[in-house]
Amino acid sequence: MSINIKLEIFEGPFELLFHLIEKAKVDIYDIPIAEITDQYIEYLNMMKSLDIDLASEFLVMAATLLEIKSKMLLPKAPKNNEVEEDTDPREELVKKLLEYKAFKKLSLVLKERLNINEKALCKDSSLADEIIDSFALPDKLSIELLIDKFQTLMKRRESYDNRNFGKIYRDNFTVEEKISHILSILATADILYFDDLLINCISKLEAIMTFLAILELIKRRKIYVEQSGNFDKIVVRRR
Amino acid sequence: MDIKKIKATIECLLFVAGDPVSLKDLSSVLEIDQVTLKKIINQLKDDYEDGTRGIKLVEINGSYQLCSKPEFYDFVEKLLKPKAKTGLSQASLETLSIIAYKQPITKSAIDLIRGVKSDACITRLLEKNVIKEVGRMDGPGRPILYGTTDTFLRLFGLKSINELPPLKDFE
Amino acid sequence: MDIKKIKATIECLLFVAGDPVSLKDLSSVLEIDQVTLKKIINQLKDDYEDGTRGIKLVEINGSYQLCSKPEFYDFVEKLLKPKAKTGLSQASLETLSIIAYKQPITKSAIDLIRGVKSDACITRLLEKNVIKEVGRMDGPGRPILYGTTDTFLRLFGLKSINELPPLKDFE
Repeated sequence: MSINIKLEIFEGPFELLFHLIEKAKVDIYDIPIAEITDQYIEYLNMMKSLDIDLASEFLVMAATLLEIKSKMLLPKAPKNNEVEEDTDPREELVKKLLEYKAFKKLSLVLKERLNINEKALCKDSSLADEIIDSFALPDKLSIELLIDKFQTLMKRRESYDNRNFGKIYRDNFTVEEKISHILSILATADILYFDDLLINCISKLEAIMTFLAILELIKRRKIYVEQSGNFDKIVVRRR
Repeated sequence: MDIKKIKATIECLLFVAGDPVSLKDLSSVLEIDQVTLKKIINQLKDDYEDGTRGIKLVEINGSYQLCSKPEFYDFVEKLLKPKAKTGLSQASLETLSIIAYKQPITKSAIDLIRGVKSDACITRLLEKNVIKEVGRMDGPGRPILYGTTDTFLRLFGLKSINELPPLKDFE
Repeated sequence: MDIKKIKATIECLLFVAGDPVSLKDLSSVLEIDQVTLKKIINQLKDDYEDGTRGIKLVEINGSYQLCSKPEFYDFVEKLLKPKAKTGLSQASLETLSIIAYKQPITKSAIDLIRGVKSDACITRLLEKNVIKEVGRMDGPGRPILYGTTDTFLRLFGLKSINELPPLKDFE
């Protein structure tokens, strides 16, 4: 008997089986297993003769089909216990085929949905970016602002320093020291005023170290600085 | 705030955001409780169904987003030539539908249902961001478990995974 | 095409475009002469003045664009301000995470995953120096490949890219 199928490449053994079952116009619950197995193997041989590589799954299915075929040829074993139900050897295969078929149908429904919905386009959200930009005080800008403010404060300090001429100060402040100082204040207080921090410094060097510490903390993203209005106090907060 | 103004504000917010905005965020910005707000959003959704509107309001996993109506896609394509097509093969769609229904699921469980190896399909679906790794199964080898993403919901026009038609209907 | 459908199409086109679209382009896409189209657009402009609308149609130098109504700005600010800490919108963060996980990756691959054009986000991320060009892909057009920078690692407190949490931890 010759089978009459076009040379089709099947994705997997289930697809091939469906094709054969449809071709034979038989009920999936009552597959003529001998006939379908022969056609299945014939197809594999044809592919082999054409030097087409077949995935190992095709061979596994061939073995399964042959096993079912042989089971169906065997005379039914006499019932000797109740556990051994009279099961159809095709049952497991049919169950799998039906499950696969359900998903196959479903995927067609999904495909339709995809064809429609992938044409619904969202908007480019650059607008949100622009707005966010407008109120995010970028670190670069705030640093310029800080430097400006620092310079004004230093000028004020200079006059203050002159009045205290003659005093001896501790002169060995480090940035790291100032960093832990600022962080220790912010560990208990929610906010800290930039002005107060600098005005309370005893020497110019200490003020510079404090300022550098603030810049470093901004860079490390430990703090952020903000100013609500043009002439408002600059507030330092923990991030 | 009257209902007209609330609707206008929601439209404005969703327009500006571009991305999906959660009911929670809308509720706290508008200072309207989620239940009331949800009713208004549903009304607004209907408003967009009017024939003079070219956009619509979609819900994805409790978030809302404006998007263009698909029926005008041909014009959009003519004007902007966007790259909208997902280009999933039948095999990939099959794999995707198995994952959608059986998630979380391992590769070998998918292979078993399809009767064929699904490695290439899974890679492709991951690339398209329609599925993701959702964890690992206990047991030998701790195989990866796959599930669907919000992108999946959006592309297939689903509010949530529960909106998928029951598998029974296809048996 | 009736006037309702024309209005809907214009809304759809302007929504997806984002940027201003010229009367000339609209006219050729819709196949309607500029004089008639201009009349319809002016009608549409009036439609947006309705109190339930949060967006409006503005004309700039013979081009048209949708934009949000300024009276709702306070709400917009309330919605977006919390996101200002990173200085990146949700969209940019999304783009960034795709690049972080899938690098090296091309713009069109990112677009495909996000389902929306990512040009603006990529420009922004490049400006912020969190991503960079890492090379070009072989093949037609030799598209640019993007990857993350050291600034990215520092910003997100990572020693190396291998320290990124596994994808499943998200969502």
